[in-house]
Amino acid sequence: MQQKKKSCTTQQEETSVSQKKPFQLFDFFYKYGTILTIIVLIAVFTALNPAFISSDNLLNILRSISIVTIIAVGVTVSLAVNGFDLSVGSSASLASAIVISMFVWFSQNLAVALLAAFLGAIVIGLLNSIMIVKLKIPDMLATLAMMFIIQGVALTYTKGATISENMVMADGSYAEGTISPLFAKFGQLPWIIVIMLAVVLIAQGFLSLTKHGRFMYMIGGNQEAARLSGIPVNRYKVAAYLLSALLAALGGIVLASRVMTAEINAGGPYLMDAVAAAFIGLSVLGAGKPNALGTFVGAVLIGILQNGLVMMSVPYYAMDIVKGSVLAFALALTYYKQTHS
Amino acid sequence: MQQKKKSCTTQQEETSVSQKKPFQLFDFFYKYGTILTIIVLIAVFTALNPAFISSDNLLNILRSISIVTIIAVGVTVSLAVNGFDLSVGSSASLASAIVISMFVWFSQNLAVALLAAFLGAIVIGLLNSIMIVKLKIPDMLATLAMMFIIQGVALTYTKGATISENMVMADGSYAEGTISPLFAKFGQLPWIIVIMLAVVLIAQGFLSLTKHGRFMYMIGGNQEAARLSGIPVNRYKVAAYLLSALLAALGGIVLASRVMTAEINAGGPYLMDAVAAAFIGLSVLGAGKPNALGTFVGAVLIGILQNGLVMMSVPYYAMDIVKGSVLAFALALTYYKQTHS
Amino acid sequence: MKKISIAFPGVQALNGVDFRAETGRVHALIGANGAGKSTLMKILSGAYGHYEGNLLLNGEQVEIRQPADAKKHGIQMVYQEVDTALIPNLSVGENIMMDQLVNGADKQWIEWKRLWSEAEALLKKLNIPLSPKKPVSDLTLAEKQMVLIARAISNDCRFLILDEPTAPLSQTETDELFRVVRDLKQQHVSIIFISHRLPELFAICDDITVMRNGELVGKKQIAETTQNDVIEMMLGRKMDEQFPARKHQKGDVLLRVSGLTARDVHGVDLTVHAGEVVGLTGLVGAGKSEINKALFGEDQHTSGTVEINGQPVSFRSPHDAVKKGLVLVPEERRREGVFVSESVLANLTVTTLGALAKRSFISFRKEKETAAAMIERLDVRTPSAQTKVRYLSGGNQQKIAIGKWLLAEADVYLFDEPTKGVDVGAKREIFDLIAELAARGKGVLYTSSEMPEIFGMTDRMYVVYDGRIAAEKETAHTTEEEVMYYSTGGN
Amino acid sequence: STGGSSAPVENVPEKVNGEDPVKIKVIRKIGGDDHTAQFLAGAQKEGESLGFEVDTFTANGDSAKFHDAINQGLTQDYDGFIISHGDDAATVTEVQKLVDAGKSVVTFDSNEELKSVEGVTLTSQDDEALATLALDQLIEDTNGEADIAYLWVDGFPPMVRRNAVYEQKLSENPGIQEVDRFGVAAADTTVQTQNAVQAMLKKYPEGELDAIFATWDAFAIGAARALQEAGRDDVKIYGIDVSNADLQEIQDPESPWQYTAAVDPSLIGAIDMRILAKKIAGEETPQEYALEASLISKEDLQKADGAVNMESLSDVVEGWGQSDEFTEEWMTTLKEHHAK
Ligand SMILES: Nc1ncnc2c1ncn2[C@@H]1O[C@H](COP(=O)(O)OP(=O)(O)OP(=O)(O)O)[C@@H](O)[C@H]1O
Ligand SMILES: Nc1ncnc2c1ncn2[C@@H]1O[C@H](COP(=O)(O)OP(=O)(O)OP(=O)(O)O)[C@@H](O)[C@H]1O
Ligand SMILES: [Mg+2]
Ligand SMILES: [Mg+2]
Repeated sequence: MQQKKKSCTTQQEETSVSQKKPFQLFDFFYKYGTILTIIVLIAVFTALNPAFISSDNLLNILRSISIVTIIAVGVTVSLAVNGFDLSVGSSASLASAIVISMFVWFSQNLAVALLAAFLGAIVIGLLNSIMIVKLKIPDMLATLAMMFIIQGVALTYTKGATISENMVMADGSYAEGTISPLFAKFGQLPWIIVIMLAVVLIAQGFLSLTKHGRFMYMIGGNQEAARLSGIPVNRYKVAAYLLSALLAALGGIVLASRVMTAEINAGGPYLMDAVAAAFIGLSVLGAGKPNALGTFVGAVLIGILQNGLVMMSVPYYAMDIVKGSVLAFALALTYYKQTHS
Repeated sequence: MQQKKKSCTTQQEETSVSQKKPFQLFDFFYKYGTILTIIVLIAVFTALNPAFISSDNLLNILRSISIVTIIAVGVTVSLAVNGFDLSVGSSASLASAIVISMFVWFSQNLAVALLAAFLGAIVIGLLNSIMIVKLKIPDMLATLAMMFIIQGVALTYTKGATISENMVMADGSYAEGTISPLFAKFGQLPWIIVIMLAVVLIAQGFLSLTKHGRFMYMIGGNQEAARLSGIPVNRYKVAAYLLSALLAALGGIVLASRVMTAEINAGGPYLMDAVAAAFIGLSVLGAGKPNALGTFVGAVLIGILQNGLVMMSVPYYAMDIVKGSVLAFALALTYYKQTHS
Repeated sequence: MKKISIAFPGVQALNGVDFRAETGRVHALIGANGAGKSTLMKILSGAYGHYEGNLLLNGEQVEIRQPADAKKHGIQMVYQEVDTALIPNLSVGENIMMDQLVNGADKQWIEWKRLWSEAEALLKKLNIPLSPKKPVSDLTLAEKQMVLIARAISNDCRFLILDEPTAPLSQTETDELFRVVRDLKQQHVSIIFISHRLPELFAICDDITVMRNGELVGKKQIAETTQNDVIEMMLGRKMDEQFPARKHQKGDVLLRVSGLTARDVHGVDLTVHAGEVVGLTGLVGAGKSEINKALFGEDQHTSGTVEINGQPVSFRSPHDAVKKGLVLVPEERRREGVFVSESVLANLTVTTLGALAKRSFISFRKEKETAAAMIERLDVRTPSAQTKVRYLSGGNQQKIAIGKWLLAEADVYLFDEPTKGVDVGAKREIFDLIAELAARGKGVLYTSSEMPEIFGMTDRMYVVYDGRIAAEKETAHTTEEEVMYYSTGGN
Repeated sequence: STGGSSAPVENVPEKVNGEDPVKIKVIRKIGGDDHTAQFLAGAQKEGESLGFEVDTFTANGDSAKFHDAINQGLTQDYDGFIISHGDDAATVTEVQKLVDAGKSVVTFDSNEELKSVEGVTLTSQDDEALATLALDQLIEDTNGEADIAYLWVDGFPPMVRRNAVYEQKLSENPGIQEVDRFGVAAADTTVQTQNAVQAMLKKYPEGELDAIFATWDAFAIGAARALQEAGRDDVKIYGIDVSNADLQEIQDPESPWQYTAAVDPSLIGAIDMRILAKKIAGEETPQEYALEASLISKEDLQKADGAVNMESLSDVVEGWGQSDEFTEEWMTTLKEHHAK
C-alpha cells in the first residue's frame, strides 16, 4: 500500500509536468501581472517622452505616491486581520490639522506637534477597536461612522478654515507661531521618499518576519481558528487598528509638511487610492495576502499612470478613463486564471 | 425515536423559558435598534422644534432621502449576491448627464432620453459583470476601476461642464433643446417619493418573495454550494450588477429631474450614504441580510438626522460628528449582543 | 467532567453529563448525530466557556473557559469541521506550528528555517507526503485532517481529542493514524476518539462511552461489550440489518458516459441503468470526486460524451446538469453542500424552488410543508426549520445536503461519500433513501471508499485508479480482495 | 491642443514667435465645477488663438496632486504656467522653483505670499467688489431692515475675503440680522444646500426670513430650488458667481434669486493667458490684478428677449465678458495669423 501511494505521487508529478505550460503561464500572470503592467507602462511612456525616465521624474513619481503609500500600508495592516479601515482618509486630515495647528496656533515645537498628532491617531484607533472588538460592529460600518465623526471633529477644530502661518484667528488677531523648518523637511526630497520606504520595509518585515505579523494573518485567515489556538485575537485587532490610524496620521503629517498648511478634509481623497493600492497589492508576487511590498507596487502602478498621463497631456477629463482602464487591465491579467474546481 | 424527539422539544422549550429574558432583550435591540434610534430622534427633534413633525417637513425628509435610497437599493442587490458595487455613484452621474444632454443637446423626447440613460446603465452593468464573472476580478476592485472609467467618460462627455438649457456649446452655438416638463415631475413631490417607495417595495418583494431573490441570497451565502445546487450563479450575478447599475441610473435620472441640470460628478457623493444606508439596513428587523426595507430604514435614519440637525442650527461643521455618533450608536445597539460561542 | 450542561439558543445540547477518561488509554466516544459528542469535547478543549458543571484533572478541579486554559493542561483537540481550525491562506508548516508560534517562547522573530524543518519532521513522523510550504487552501480534506493531527501532536499533549478524524481518511492513512495513536498511548497520553465507524473503535479503543440526546447512557470497557450492544445503547433500540434489502431490477440505460476526460480524469467510460445502484470505489485520492465533478459540469475543460436516456447532452455547468436530470451530493458538505448561514428550510428547498413558486413567487406555505416533511423523513435533529444550518451537528448537515436533492425529481443521482460522518442509525436511513430512489427507477452512482458500503449497497461497481476506470465488476461476483487489488493499481 | 507657428509673423515679439509653439500649462487645484470648466476653456481658447499649445489639469481639490503636477511640469518643456487656486503655503515655494527655472507664472486666487516672488502676477476676482455689490443691493432692497440667512463656507481665500465684507456690512447695518447659516463644500453642494435650506425654511415660517445671502452660486442655486419646492416667494436670494445653469434658474419667473454678482470665469482665463503671453514676450506686467465685477439682476435678464446664457449675457450686462485689458497689437496680429 505504501507503494501505491508513492506511485500515485509520481504520477501526480507527471500530470503536473504535462500541464505545466498553461499553468505556469497563468501563475506567471497572477504573480507578475501588476509588475508586467508597470514595465509596459514605463516602456510606453518613455517611448512617447524620454523625459519620463529621467531620474527627476522618477523621483517625482516616488514623491507623488509617498503619502498614498503610507496610508495604504495602514489599510494593508487592517486588511491583514481581515478588517477594513475606512477612516484613514479622515484620520490623515485630522493629523494634518493637529500638527499644523500646534505650530501655528500654539507655537509648539516639533516633538510636541508630532506627539499631539499621533495621540489623536491613538484615540481614533482605540475608538475604532472598541466599536469593532467590544461592540462587535462590523469593521466597515464602525470605521464609516468613525470617518464621519473624525471629519466633524477636524472641521470643528479648524472651524472649517484652512490653517496656515499668519492666519487670522477668530478674535481677529494673527496666528503667531511658525512651522518648524525641520518639519518642512519631511515633505521634501529625499525625506518624503525615505519615510515612505522605511514604512514599507518595516511593515513588510513586521508582517512577514515577526510572529505578531503572522498572528495577524492567522486572525485574518480564520479568526475562530486563531482564537482557538490561543492567539489573543482582540488584542491583535486593536493593534491593527492602532497601526492603521498611526500610519494614516503619519500620512497626514507628511501631507501637512508637503503643503505647509492644513486644509479641511485634505486627507479625504487618499482613501480611494489607498484602498486601490492595497487591493492591487494583494496579488503581487502571488502573495494572495495583504502585504506592504505589494501595496507599494500597487501605489507605484497608480503613480506611474498618473504621471505618465499628465506628461502625455491627456485632457484632464479623460484621465480617469485611462486610469480606470489600465487598472482593470492589470487586475484582469492578475485574476484571469483558468478556474480549477 | 418519535418519543425522544418530543422530549427533546420540550427540553428546548424549557431552556428558552429560563433564558427568555436576556435573550429577548438583546434580540429586541438587534431587531429594533435602528428603528428605536429613529423614534428617539423624532421625539427629540420634535420636542426641540414642533415644526419637525409637520407633514411638510416629513415630506421634505422623504424627498431628501429618495435619491440615496434608490441608489442604495441597487447597492443592496449587489450585496445580496455577496458583491459590492462601488460604481453606483458615477453611474448616477453618467445617467444624469445622458438624460439631460438628450433633452438639451439633441432635443430628444422623454422616452428616448430615459432609454439612452438606461442603455448606458446596461452597458456599465454588463462591463462590471464581465470583469467580475468572466475575468474573476474581485468585485470591489472591478467596480472601483469601473468607477474611474465612468467618471472619466462622464467628464469627457460633458467636457467637464454642467449641462443646462441654453448652454453655450463647444462651437459657440447655443443648445436649443428643452427639458420635457413631464420629466421635471419625476423630481417633484409627490412623484419623487412615489418612485422611491415603488423601488423599495418592488426590490423587497423581488428579494424576499421570489425564487430569484432567494437564489441571490443563496449565492451570497455560499457561491460554491449554490453552483452545485444547480443555480446558474453567473447569470444571477450578472443580473444583480445590471439591477444595481439600472437603479443607480434611476437615481441619477431623478437627481437630474430634481435639479434640472447635469452637474459633473453629481452622483459621486451618494456612494457613501448609499453604502451606509445599505449596511445599516442589514440588521433592521433582524434580517441579517441585505434587504430593501432595511436599506430604506437606514436612509430614513440618515435623512432624519440631517434634517433635524439643520433645524437645530447645529453648525454645519459639527454636523458630521453628530451624524457619525448617532450612526455608531444605532450600530452599537444593533450589534452589541452577548457573545455566545 | 462532572455534571456538564450547556445550552445554545433553542437547544439544551448537554444535560448533566459525567465523563471520565484515564491516562494511557484510548477512550471511544460514540453517539448518534447531534448527541453532543463534539460539544462535550469542545467544552473540554475550552472552545465554549458558558457551560455549567465541573472539570477535574487528576482529582483536582480545574477551570477551563478558553482554549488557552485547555492548552495549559495539555489538552489538544482536532476538530471535526477541519476548516474551522485551519488558516487557509497560510502554509501547511505555519498551520502545523501554529501553537508553537503562539505559546513558544518570547521570540519576536519567526525562525523560518526551524519552522519548516520541525513541520517537516512532524509530517514525516505521521508519514504524510506533504510539502510544509504548500498553502492549506490547496489541500484535500484528508490532507487538512492530517495537518491538524500534526498540529495536535506538535504540542505538549496529555489529552488528545480526535473528533471523527478518520472520516476523510483512507485505510492506509487510518492505519498510519492508529500507529501514531498507539505511540502516544505508550507515552501515557490519554486519547479520546470520536467516530461513527464501530469496527475502528473496537480495533483501537480501550473504553467506550455512549451518548444520546445530550446525556450519557453508559460506559463500558471495549473488551466487555459488542458492537451490537453499543449500537443499541446509542440508538435506544435494536439496529436492524445495516443495509436494506434490495431487488436488483435493472432497466434501460439511463446514463452513458464515454471518454470522459478532465483534470485528473482520463477517459472514463461508465453506464448506469434505471433502478440500479452503481458503485464508484477506489482509494482516497484516486480521482473519484473529480469524476463526479466532471460529470456534473463543474470542470470547464471536460471532453467526452455523456448521454442521458439516450440523448447526448453537454453540460457547461451544474445548472445544465440539473436541468437534464443529473444531480450531485458533493463530498465536502460545508464548502459545497450546504449554506451554513441559511436556515434548514432554505437549504432543503433550494433545488425545488421552481416547483414551489408560482410565476417566480415562492409559496411560503408549500415551502414550509415540503421542508417539514423532509425534516421528518430524514429525522434531521434541528430546533426548528428556521435554525441556521451552521448550528446543526455534522451528521445532520450531511442529511440536509442529501435531503435537498431528494426533493428534486432527477433521473440520475451522484452520491460522493454520502455517509461520511453519519451515525449508524442515520446511515441506514440514507441507505434506505438510496434504495428507494433505485426502486423508483432512478439511476444512482454511489461513490465511496468504504468497501462494506459498496458491497452492501451496489449492484455493480467501477474501481477507480489514478483517474481511470481500472475494472468493472458485478458486486455479486467479486470480493473485497479483488477490488483492493484493482484499486491499488493491479490489472 | 493645436498650434504650431511655422514661419515667423512680423511685428511680433520673438519669444512668442519662434519655430516651436509656446507651451503653456494651466494647473488648477479645485475642479469638478462649472467655474473651473469655463476658466480652463477661456484660457485654452485664448492661448490657442495666439498659436500656443495649452495643456490643462485640475487636481480636484487634492493639494499634493496639485503640487505633483507643478513639479512634473517643471521637468517638462513648458514656457509658462497659470496656477489657479494654489492657496496653500507650499505653492509659494513651488512657484519660486518655477520662476527660478526661468518659467513665466501667472496665478489666480492663490496665496497672498506669492507677492514676494519676483515676476509673478497675482490675479483675482475682485471678491470685495463681488460681495459689496450683492450686499449693497440687499441692503437697499430691504431698507437696511431684514432677517437673513447666510450661506458661506470657510477655508477658501475667496470665501474668507467675501466673509470679511459681509461682517463689515453687518456691523454697519444693525438692522440686518443673521438668523441662520449653513455651508458645505462637497461634490453635491447644491443638493445638500437644497435639503438644508428646506429644513431651515421649516424653522422660519413666512415673515421670519427676508433674504438669503449666498456667497457662492452652488449655494444660491440650491437655496433657490428649495424655496421654489417649498412654494415660498417671501424670501429673496442675493448671490455671487454665475454659470449657465445659474442663468437658467434666475430667468425662471418663479425664481427667488434676484441678483448675482459675478466675473466672467472664461474672461479670467483669457486675461490670465494674455498676461502670461506678455511675460513670455518679455513685456512689463503688473504684480497684481483684480478683475472687475458686475451685478446681474433678474429684472434685466427678464427684459431681454429670448433666453440668456453666458455668451449672450454681454447683451444684457454692460461690459460682460469683454475686456481689452492686456491686449497688445501683436496679439491681434498673431490671432489673425493663426485664424487663417
Ligand atoms: N454553536 C451552537 N449553537 C447552537 N446549537 C448548537 C451549537 N453547537 C452545537 N449545537 C447543537 O447541539 C447539539 C449537539 O451537537 P454536536 O455537534 O455536539 O453533535 P455530535 O454528537 O458531535 O454529532 P455529529 O456526530 O453529527 O458530529 C446539536 O443539536 C446541535 O444542533
Ligand atoms: N484542490 C486541489 N489541488 C490540487 N490537486 C488536487 C486538489 N483536489 C484534489 N486534487 C488531486 O486530485 C486527485 C483526486 O483527489 P480526490 O481526493 O478528490 O480523490 P477521490 O478519489 O475523490 O478521494 P476521496 O476518497 O477523498 O473522495 C488527487 O491526486 C488529489 O491530490
Ligand atoms: Mg460532531
Ligand atoms: Mg473525493
